Parts: sequence; structure tokens; C-alpha cells
Amino acid sequence: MTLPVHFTRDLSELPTHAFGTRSLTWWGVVGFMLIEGTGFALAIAAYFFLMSQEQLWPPSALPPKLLWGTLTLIVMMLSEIPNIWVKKAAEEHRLRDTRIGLVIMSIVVIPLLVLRGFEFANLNIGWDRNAYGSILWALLLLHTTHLLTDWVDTLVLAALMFTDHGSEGRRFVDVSENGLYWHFVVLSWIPLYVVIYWVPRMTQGGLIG
Amino acid sequence: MSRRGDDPKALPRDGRDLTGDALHERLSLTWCTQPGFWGWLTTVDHKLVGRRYIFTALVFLVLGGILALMMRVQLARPENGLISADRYNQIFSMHGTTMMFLFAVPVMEAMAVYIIPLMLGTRNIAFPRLNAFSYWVFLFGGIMIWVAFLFNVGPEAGWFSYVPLAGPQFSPGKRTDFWAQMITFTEVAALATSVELVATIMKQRAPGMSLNRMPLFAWGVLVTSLMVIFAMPAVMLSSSFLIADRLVGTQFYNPTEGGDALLWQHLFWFFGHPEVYIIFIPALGFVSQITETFTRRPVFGYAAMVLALVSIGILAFGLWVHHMFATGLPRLGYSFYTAASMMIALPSGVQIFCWIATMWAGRPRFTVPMLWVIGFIVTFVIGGLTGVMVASVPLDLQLHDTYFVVAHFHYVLIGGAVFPLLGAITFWFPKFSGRMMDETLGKLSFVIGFIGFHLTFFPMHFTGLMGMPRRVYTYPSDIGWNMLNMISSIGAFVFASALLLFMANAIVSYRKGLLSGSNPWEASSLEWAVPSPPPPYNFAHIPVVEGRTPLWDAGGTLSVVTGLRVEDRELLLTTAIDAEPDLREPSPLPTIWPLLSAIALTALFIGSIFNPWAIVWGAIPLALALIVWFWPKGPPEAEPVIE
Amino acid sequence: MCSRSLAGSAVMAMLLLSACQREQRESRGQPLAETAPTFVQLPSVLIAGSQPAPADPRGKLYEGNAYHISEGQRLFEQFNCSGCHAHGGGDIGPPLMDDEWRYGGQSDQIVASIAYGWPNGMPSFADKLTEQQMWQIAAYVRSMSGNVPKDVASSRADELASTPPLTRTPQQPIKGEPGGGLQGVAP
Amino acid sequence: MRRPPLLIAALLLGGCSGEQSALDPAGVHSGAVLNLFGLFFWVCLIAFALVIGFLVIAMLQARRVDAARSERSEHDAIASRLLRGWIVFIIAGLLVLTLGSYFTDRNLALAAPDTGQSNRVPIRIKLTGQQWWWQVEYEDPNASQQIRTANELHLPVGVPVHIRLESIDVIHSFWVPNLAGKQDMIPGRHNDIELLPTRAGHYRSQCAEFCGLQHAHMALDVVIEPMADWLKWRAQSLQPAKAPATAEEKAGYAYFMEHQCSACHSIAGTPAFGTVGPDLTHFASRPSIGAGTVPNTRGHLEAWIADPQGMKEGNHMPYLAVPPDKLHALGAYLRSLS
Repeated sequence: MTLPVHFTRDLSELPTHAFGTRSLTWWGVVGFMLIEGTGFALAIAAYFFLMSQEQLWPPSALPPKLLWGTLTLIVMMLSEIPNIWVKKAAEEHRLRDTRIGLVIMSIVVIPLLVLRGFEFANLNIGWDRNAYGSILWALLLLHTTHLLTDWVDTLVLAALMFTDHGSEGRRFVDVSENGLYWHFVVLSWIPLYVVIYWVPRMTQGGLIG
Repeated sequence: MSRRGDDPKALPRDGRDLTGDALHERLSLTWCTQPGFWGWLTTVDHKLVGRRYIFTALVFLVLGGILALMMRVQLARPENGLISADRYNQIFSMHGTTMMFLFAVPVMEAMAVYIIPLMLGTRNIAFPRLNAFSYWVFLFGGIMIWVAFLFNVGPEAGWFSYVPLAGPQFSPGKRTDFWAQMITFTEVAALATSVELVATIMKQRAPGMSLNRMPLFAWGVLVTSLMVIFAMPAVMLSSSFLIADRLVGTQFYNPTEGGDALLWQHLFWFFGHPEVYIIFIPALGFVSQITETFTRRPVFGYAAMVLALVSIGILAFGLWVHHMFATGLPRLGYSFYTAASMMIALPSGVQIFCWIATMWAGRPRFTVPMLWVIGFIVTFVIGGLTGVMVASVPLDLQLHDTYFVVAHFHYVLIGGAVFPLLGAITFWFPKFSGRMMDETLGKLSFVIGFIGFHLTFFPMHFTGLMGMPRRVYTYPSDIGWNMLNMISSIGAFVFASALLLFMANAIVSYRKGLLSGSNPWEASSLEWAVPSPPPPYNFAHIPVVEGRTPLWDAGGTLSVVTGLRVEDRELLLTTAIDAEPDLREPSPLPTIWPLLSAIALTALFIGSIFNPWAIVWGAIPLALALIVWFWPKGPPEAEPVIE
Repeated sequence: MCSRSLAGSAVMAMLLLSACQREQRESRGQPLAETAPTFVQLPSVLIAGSQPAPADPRGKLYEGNAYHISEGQRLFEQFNCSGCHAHGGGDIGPPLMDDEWRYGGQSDQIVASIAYGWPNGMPSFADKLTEQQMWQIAAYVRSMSGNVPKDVASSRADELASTPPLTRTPQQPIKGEPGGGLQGVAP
Repeated sequence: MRRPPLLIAALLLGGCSGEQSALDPAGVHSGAVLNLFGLFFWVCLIAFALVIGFLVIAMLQARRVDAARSERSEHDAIASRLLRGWIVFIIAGLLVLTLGSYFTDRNLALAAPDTGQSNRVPIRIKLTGQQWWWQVEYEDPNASQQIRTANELHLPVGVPVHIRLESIDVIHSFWVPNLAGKQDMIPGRHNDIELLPTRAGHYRSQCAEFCGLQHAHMALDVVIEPMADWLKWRAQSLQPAKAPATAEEKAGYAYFMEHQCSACHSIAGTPAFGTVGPDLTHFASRPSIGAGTVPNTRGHLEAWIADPQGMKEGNHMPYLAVPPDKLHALGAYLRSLS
């Protein structure tokens, strides 16, 4: 009993995959980036809220050691170079370069995880010592989970690209979205780095609150 | 099922030479769900997952309603010893938690999961496997908290569990841990569903359905989903901090170690207030669709309505502190939040005006959905006005945490969201089941429901003004609250009987109702262009839209586009703003992996209540399940297929 | 397959039953006989060479109940036990979170210590606390050395953090008891 | 607009002259807020009437047959003009309400003794909320003039009161509906509230923030009396406890001092110095037991001592198993502490 139809255009020639905002996965990845970005922003807001409650900041602790956080920042910035390269390679369907790029990205994350281990060891505060220690560990743990999940994604994608599925168009879209997500992981580390490492030093000078 | 590796040009496609019944058989074969229990577990059809999502949420409504009746029986008489303090605290905490987290938010998202793809003219929701995953996570979360409740481990500190009462010292045992973990379950489910809905609305609209031609319900769901994306992380953060405090001894909320009880209130209400609008805005979408259909004309002031929806969505994030007027924050800050809370009355007022103007300028038919809309308007305006009252600081200091506030939020939540929901279920019931709900039973349940609701909650305005605080399991007999509480209790049973009548009507009509055909109400939106219940593939040919009311503008024939594959699941992606045809997107086949991933996630969450290391060990099976879910199964294809 | 599911459901039932016992809010101790409350007989450790008396069943009841341990935590503060014992680390009074128990580390023996008091400083609380309160404090003291089920003790109180969270305190089996190493001999 | 007419109808319903009602102001603050409520009530009633009126008109004209398309566009023109009017009305209404609320707040702040211009020296009280009772301390620069009592607030008429609100465990909320709005008592923070009673009488206050098992039984009796009576009460409260007179009272005194009672409660002038439970120095003068759970009569008192958990399940007074003869002695002694 449905309505009679009137045919207009035939769309069988339309492509089946595309990059950027034209692809559905882009919207999904951006959706999750918004969620996690809001989570980071609120965690940083919680940090400043707790700071406003204290006379002395950081309370009964030295600020975290600057070396390891700065090293992580530098290595992250450097990791953007292969990341941009592999994203471009994927968007130009260059299979060989994409494969090499993904292997590099998988390897680049390992020193980051090692550095992150040193960062945790040099926070100069336990997570159960006080609210400052708790929020500091929470910020670092939040970012580390994103580091790990994206690393696993990159490993899986790298493995996938070496199979014969690698040449499919959608896989290149996945690699491009993974590159976008790595941008998010790197960019989100910058405000966290400033908050974890520099804010305790800035407040060291004068008493606040 | 489909050939592999053929030349893409030769693959059969829908079009002039393949249409009508022939196309129906082949598309049904491609898009159908396997029969039996295995098919039930592996389906990715937004209609099957959506219907089961709605049904589960309504089961939680009934469970929450039973708890409400127990509370009203306990409060019917002063100094009643029927229910002990500990049991009553668990009951009112579970009532609030079930209604807010397990019924209200999920049922609105479930209705959107079912209706949006049909309304936008596409064949399935975006990321349908994620949709199935989110349903299972929601279901397991709900089962976990209710099993805990039945074993005396239900939450006992209220649905918003203020710290330090919910902290490690004053809430011993695992009760609040299960509550905090349940929050994580329902938030993962709600966030996943809202990402799917945003992607579906932005990328899968029928060609020609530009943003300014999109139905108002779709606008409501878009605003709601964006609010979920920005609001829910706040409660995930605060409940994770709480469970860390309780299990590994962090100091987030320990006042003596730099923590602060207000950190919880700020984070929770930053989510809490947008959440009540997340429940309320889809209901505005229901009212717009119902009003449009039963006044036989487009809603008056489309631009004003969309602007109102968007401004409510944005404003909702700016007024959470009106829940904290009594905590002693600086008075200057409060006056900002009073102004913001008052301002939100403006877009709501505009919307109410536009619906009534639509009725006034149209030819309204008072069917059951329209009656629920009338009931909504009357009740919600009262609730909105009492909301304006509690927005003023001095007034709120007298009304906060009393039964006046209980009356206010039941007026805006039941009046504002459940009335439109019942209207929407009656309105879309033919599309769900192919049969109409009985009209007289429907009218009866509306009348009894309306009377019962006001009989229950209108007296609460007075009990609140007369000093009765919230969440008391009993009250003294000599203060003058006895009569009003008895009236409320009687009203509660009348209202409950109306809901039971509505549910009986739905269950009976599901099998024995009048056959409805595809468009029994002569509505205007695309979901009424497909048969009821819709075939697995929704649209044989993707429709083209020229105006805001496609079926009314289409007159006799529906113009469509063709060219999508028939042997493999495929739907059309269009550009975000103007909905120009852009890509042919493969739609995933049924798979068991969302269920297995949900089970792995459940094991991780429940395990982490008893041993924090469960997060590390639980992450391995979860990662494996997600990897196998993502990994392409069949051989590579010229034209992509997602196994 | 059937036996495994039976074992599985048995484990589930046991788990859920322990949930009931852990969460029970029993605020009124079992009403004792009308006469004055009777305490445990003299702690066995003082009678040389005798077999240790069977542990009082109430020990397991209080140690397995989160509500009782939380009440014990409150009473420990309100009756100033922390004045001498600090938060288990020991000050004037002996530490309570290690495995050294001069007068016995079982719940009933701790109740006897609280009730009778000991020379050089430990006052007698017989007239200051009811028996149920003493059992609650004993259960909390046991949780300081990790001798209570993992899922019962709450991680911390809303106080200055002076000891690691109770949920992560390693269990210290009592010295001189089976599995606890020799009394008085350095490990 | 001293008392909006519709509310009078409501009064008949529930008899709002009760001792715990925001509709029966006995203080400057609650009086001002009730007037503000009247203003809100009327503005909202007008708005509600307009909406319902327009709704009824829209529903009644439903009987008109098929409206021609031209007539519909004419309807739309009228409707959009009405919409502009409606928006202006809403903005105006909200402005009136916001300003009304702001000025009420400002006047109350001006009336406040400390911050405002009023030169009256306020009575300073420190109220500490704890799980499920109130500790009330009347502060005074001269240490000997300080009074510590529980679950009862005595105030003179017409004298401003400044109360410092604190909590030692969870969040409570101090609220005397007849006198003023509520303020939360948050551990780790301290809040302040100003009261200015204007009418004598017995009122009841109840904790307004869910604080656990016995939130329902955490009430505070508020007694407002003329200055003369208040001074007499105050002088009486400064006296140490009366010594036991009769033999039964002496037996009760002895039992109290030798058993668990003195470990938790304190009675000025006796060796009982416990601070865990409420101060009982002038216990007999208080109208209720267990923070408003039961009235303070001999029968209720002895029933409370025999089984406090039965009346207020989960409260921190344990089950004492007091032998019956000692029970009556304790009852006699405590009733003598007026």
C-alpha cells in the first residue's frame, strides 16, 4: 500500500569511501574526542577548584620533576612528524608508505610509555597522600589510558594493513582517523603538561587563596 | 550470501528495472536478522535493538513505580513503622536512580534509535554494532544494580549521593560502589548512543533534507545528543573519583586532606541539570511531531522552535549552581545563576506559545496523543513556573530540599517528559507493531492518569511549604502534614493504575489491535511512507525531500533516488548541511561481538568493585573482543562489506 | 557442564550470601540475659601450656560486617584510642597494625584486652563501653592489620591520611598462631 | 499582599499555622520571603491564566471546518504578532521577579547585624550538626558565660541572632521554616545564618539535607520567648546540675556515674564528662528526647534508655541492657535535672 515512486537520480556511481568530514567514521571519532576532551577539561577544572581550597599549593609536596614531563612533550611533538606523514600517505592511498608509517608510529609510542613510567615515579606525591596527589595521578592516568588505547589501535591497524585487506579504501580512512586521534592525544597533553608541571611551580612563589 | 570479487559495475542495484516486490524479497534477504535466539543476540537492526531498548526502559519504569508506591504507603500515615529507615533509604535511592538513569534517559534515546533512521529516510542507524553494544551495556548495568538491591546492597545515599555521606567512612560496605559503577554503565551506553545519533542525523539524512527542513524531533535529538556528549563526562569523572576514594583511598572528597564535599556537587550538577534537559528536549520533539500531525499543518514558527531548542541546550550548562543555593557560596555568584535559571523560562515559553498557536491556526483532532500533549502543556507550565520560583535565591532557601521541589521536578519530569512519551508511544505504536492502540482505553488512561498525577503531586507543593523535608522515611503526627500525605498516597495509586491501564492497552493491542496500514494518522514525516512494521531495510529506494512535511508535499507519489546495491547492505551518506548525495556507505552485518564485548566490559566493571586490579586483567579480554569485532572477516571486496 | 554450572551457582550463592552478611545493619546487639553482660573467660594465652580456646563465633560475625567495622572506626576516634595507639602505628600504646600481639590478636582476645585493660597504661572500658561496642572496636582493630575479608573494610576515614588505605593493607597473620611465624623471634 | 487569598484556601486544607511552616512567618526573614512568594505567586498565576486561556481558545475553535489556506496565513500573521507580545510579557515578568528577588535579598542583608547598618549586638551561637542531633553552644567573650546544650534553641524576641553552622561528619542543613531560609552545614567549611525572631512561640526545625539513616529524626526545638523569660532561662542554664535529692535519684546518679552513661554524656558539676553524646546538664528542661524523636516524659525517657535502637534505629546510643530497678532510678535522676 506504500506510495507509488517517481525515480529521479541514479547514484550507483557514488564512491564508497572518503576522508575527513565526508566519512562516517570521522564523525564517530570526533564524537569520542569531544567526550574525552570534555573529560580532560573538567579534570583540569577540578584541579583548579582543589587549588582554590588550599592555602599552600602544592600542599606538603615538591612539584613533579620537570625533566620527564618535558621529555614526553618533546617526543610527542616529534611523533607528530611521522603521524602527519602517514596520515597524508593514507589519504593518497600509498599502501607501502602507510605500512611503514604505521610501523614507525607503533614504535614511537614505546619510548613515550617508558617516559610515562618515569613521570609516574617522579610525581613526588602518592595518590592517597592528599587531594593534590589524587588529582595529579588522575590527570596523568587519564592521559595514559588514551596513550595506551591509541597505541593498541595503531598496532591493530598496522597488522591489518599488512594483510590483503590493507588495500581496501576503508582501511585508509581508518588510518587517517587514527592519525587524527593521535593529534588529539598529543594536543591534549599540552594543557595537562602545563597544569601538572608548571602550575605548581608558578604558585610556589606567592601564597594563593 | 553475496558473491565475492565480481566486477562492481555488474552488482545488482535498485532502480527502474529492479523495484517493487522483486526488490523487496532480495533486500529483505540482505537486511534480515537470523531467526531464533542467535539472531536475537546478534541483530544490528536499529528497529529490533530500539524496540527492545524501549521495552527494557519501560520495565525499569514499572520497577521504579513499584518503589514509589512503597514509599507512598510508608508516608501515608505519620510515624509509620511499615518500612525500616535503612530499607526506605535504599528504596528512595533506587527509585531516583532507576527513574533517572535506567528509565528516563534511556527511553528517550531508545525512541530516537527506533524513529530517527526512519524519519530521516535511511536504512539503519550509523554504527549499528555500537548501538547493540550500548543496549547490552545498559541492560547489564540495570540488572547489576537491581540484583544488588535485592541482596540488600542497593544505594542508600540518594540518587545524587552527596559526599561525605557517600564517602568511605559514612557509607560502609559495597552499596555506593555498585551505585557509582552503575553510573559508569549507563553513561557508556548513553554516550555511545548519542554519538551514533549525531552521526546519523548529520550524515544519513535523505537527499534534499537540509538542516532547515529537518523534522523538529530530529532537531531535539541532535541537541540532546550533543548535550549528552558534553554533560555525561562530568558524572563519569565524579563517580570515578568517588569509587577511587572508596576503594583505593584517594582523597578527592576528604575535607581534612584538601578535598572538598562541594567538588562532588559541582561536578555532579554540571551533569545533573543538563541531564534533566536531556530527558526533556526529546519530549519537546514528540510534542512537535504530534501537534503537527493532529492539527494538520506544520508547527508555527519553525525557526523560533529550533532557536528555542538550541538555546535551552546551551543555557542548561550555565545554571547548575541553582541546586547549591544553600551551600553558602558567595551571594554575587548566586544572582548570576538566578538570572540564568530565569532566562531558560523564555525559550520554553516561546515553544509553548508556538504549539498553542499551531493548534489555534490549525484544525486540531483530539486523539489520545493530542490529549497527552494537552495534559503536557497544562502540567509543564505549572512545573516551569514553580521552577522560576525556586530560581530565586531567597525563595529557594525556603523551598530547597522540601516536598515543594519534589512536586516541581515531578511536574516537569512526569508532566514534561512522561506525558509526551505516552503520547508518542500511542502515536508511533502503529509504526512499531502495525496495529493501533485502543482509542477509548487510551482516553481513559489519560483521564485517570491526569487526575491521579495532580492528586499525587499538587498537595506536595503545600507539604513542602509547610516544612516537610525530602527523603524522610516518616514524620511526626502533630505538624499538620497527615491529610496532605494521605491524599498524595491515594493519588499515587490512581496514577499507577492509569499507567497499568496504558501498558495493558499496549500489550493487548500489540496482537489484537486494529490493523493500521502505513500512515493511519496521515502524518507528514518520512517514517509514515514505509509499511508498518517497517521491513528490515526500511526504504526500498531512498526518498528525496523537498520541504519540511515530505508526505504532505509529495501529494500522490514519493520521488526517490536509486543505485544502491541489493546483494550487500548499503545506505546513502549525504553532506552535513544541504544533504546532497555524497557516498554509498556499507552497513555492518549482524555480529555477536558487541554482546561479547559488553560481557567483557561488565566483568571488568563488577570485578573492579572487589579488586582494583580487575581493571588491568579485565582490559585484556575486552581489548581482544573489540579487536575481533573490528577485524574484517570475509575476503577483501571491490565493493566494501562490513562483516 | 552441569557440575561446573552447579559449582558456579554455588560460588555465586556464596558470594551473594556474603553480600547479605557484609551489609546487614544490625544496630542492636543480640539482647543478652537480663544479668550483667558476661565476658569471655580469661584469655587462654596467659594460662601456660593450655590449648587455645575455640574462637568466639561473634568474631567472624563482626569482622565480616562492614557496618560494625565502620562503627568500630567511629568509636576508635570518639573514645580516643588513637590518643595512645595513633591510627594503628602505635604511640604510647603498642602498634595495632603489625603481627605482634602480646595479649592475643583474635577478636575475642582483643575484646578481653579492651574490657579488662592491662597494666602500664591500657584502661579498662568495662564500664565505659557496651559489649557490642567492644566487639565493633575489636573488628576495626583487626582490620588495621588486614585480618578481615578484603571487601569489608572501607578504605579510609575522613581524617588525616596517616596509614595506607585499609583496603590495601597487607594481611599480617598473628605471630605464634598457625601461619603467623614464631612469637618473639625476629622474622 | 500580606497573605495571597488563594493561600488562605490552602490554609484550610492543611492548617498551616503549624510550628514548622514557611507559610506562618515568625521572623523578619521568613516574613520577607513570604511576601516575595506572594509576588511570584501572582505573576506566575497571570502567566498560567494566559497560557490556559490561549489553549482553551485554540481548542474551542477546533469545530471550524476546513480552514482555507489563505485564512491560515492570516492566522500566522496574528500569531507572530502575539508571539512578540508574549516574549515581551515573559521578559517583563522575569525582570519583575528577578528584581523582586534581588531587593528582598538586599533588604535582608541590610537588616543583618554584622554586615548591615543595624547597630544591635547579635546573640552569637555555634551550631554543630552531627549524625542525627544538634550541639548548640551560646558563645560569649566571657568563658564562664558560655552555655553548651543540645537539640534546643532558646532565642529572645526582637534580638538579631548570628549562628555559625558547622558539621563534624556529613552534610546537614539548618532550617527553621518559620524564621528564615536554610543553610547547609558542610564538613570542612563553616556557613553563617542570620535570624531575627519577631513573634514568641514554640517552633520546630528539621535537618533539610539527607544525612543518613535517621535524617528523619534530626529535629531541633526552637523556643522564642520575651527577653525577660529568656534571661531567666539563660541564668538557669548557667547553673551546674542539681544534686540528686531523693534516694532513687541518688541511686540513679550512682549508676549514671559508674556505667557507660558518663562515658558519652556530660553533666556540669559531676564527674560525667563524655562529649560523644549530648550534654544533659539541664536535660529535664528540654521538650524532646533523641533530637525530636519522642517527647520528654518519664515514660518515654525510660523506654528510650531501655531500648534506644527500637525508637531510633541505628542511632549512636547503644543498647545498654540496664536492669529494671536501675532504669527507674536513672529516670528519676535525669528528670530532676531541670
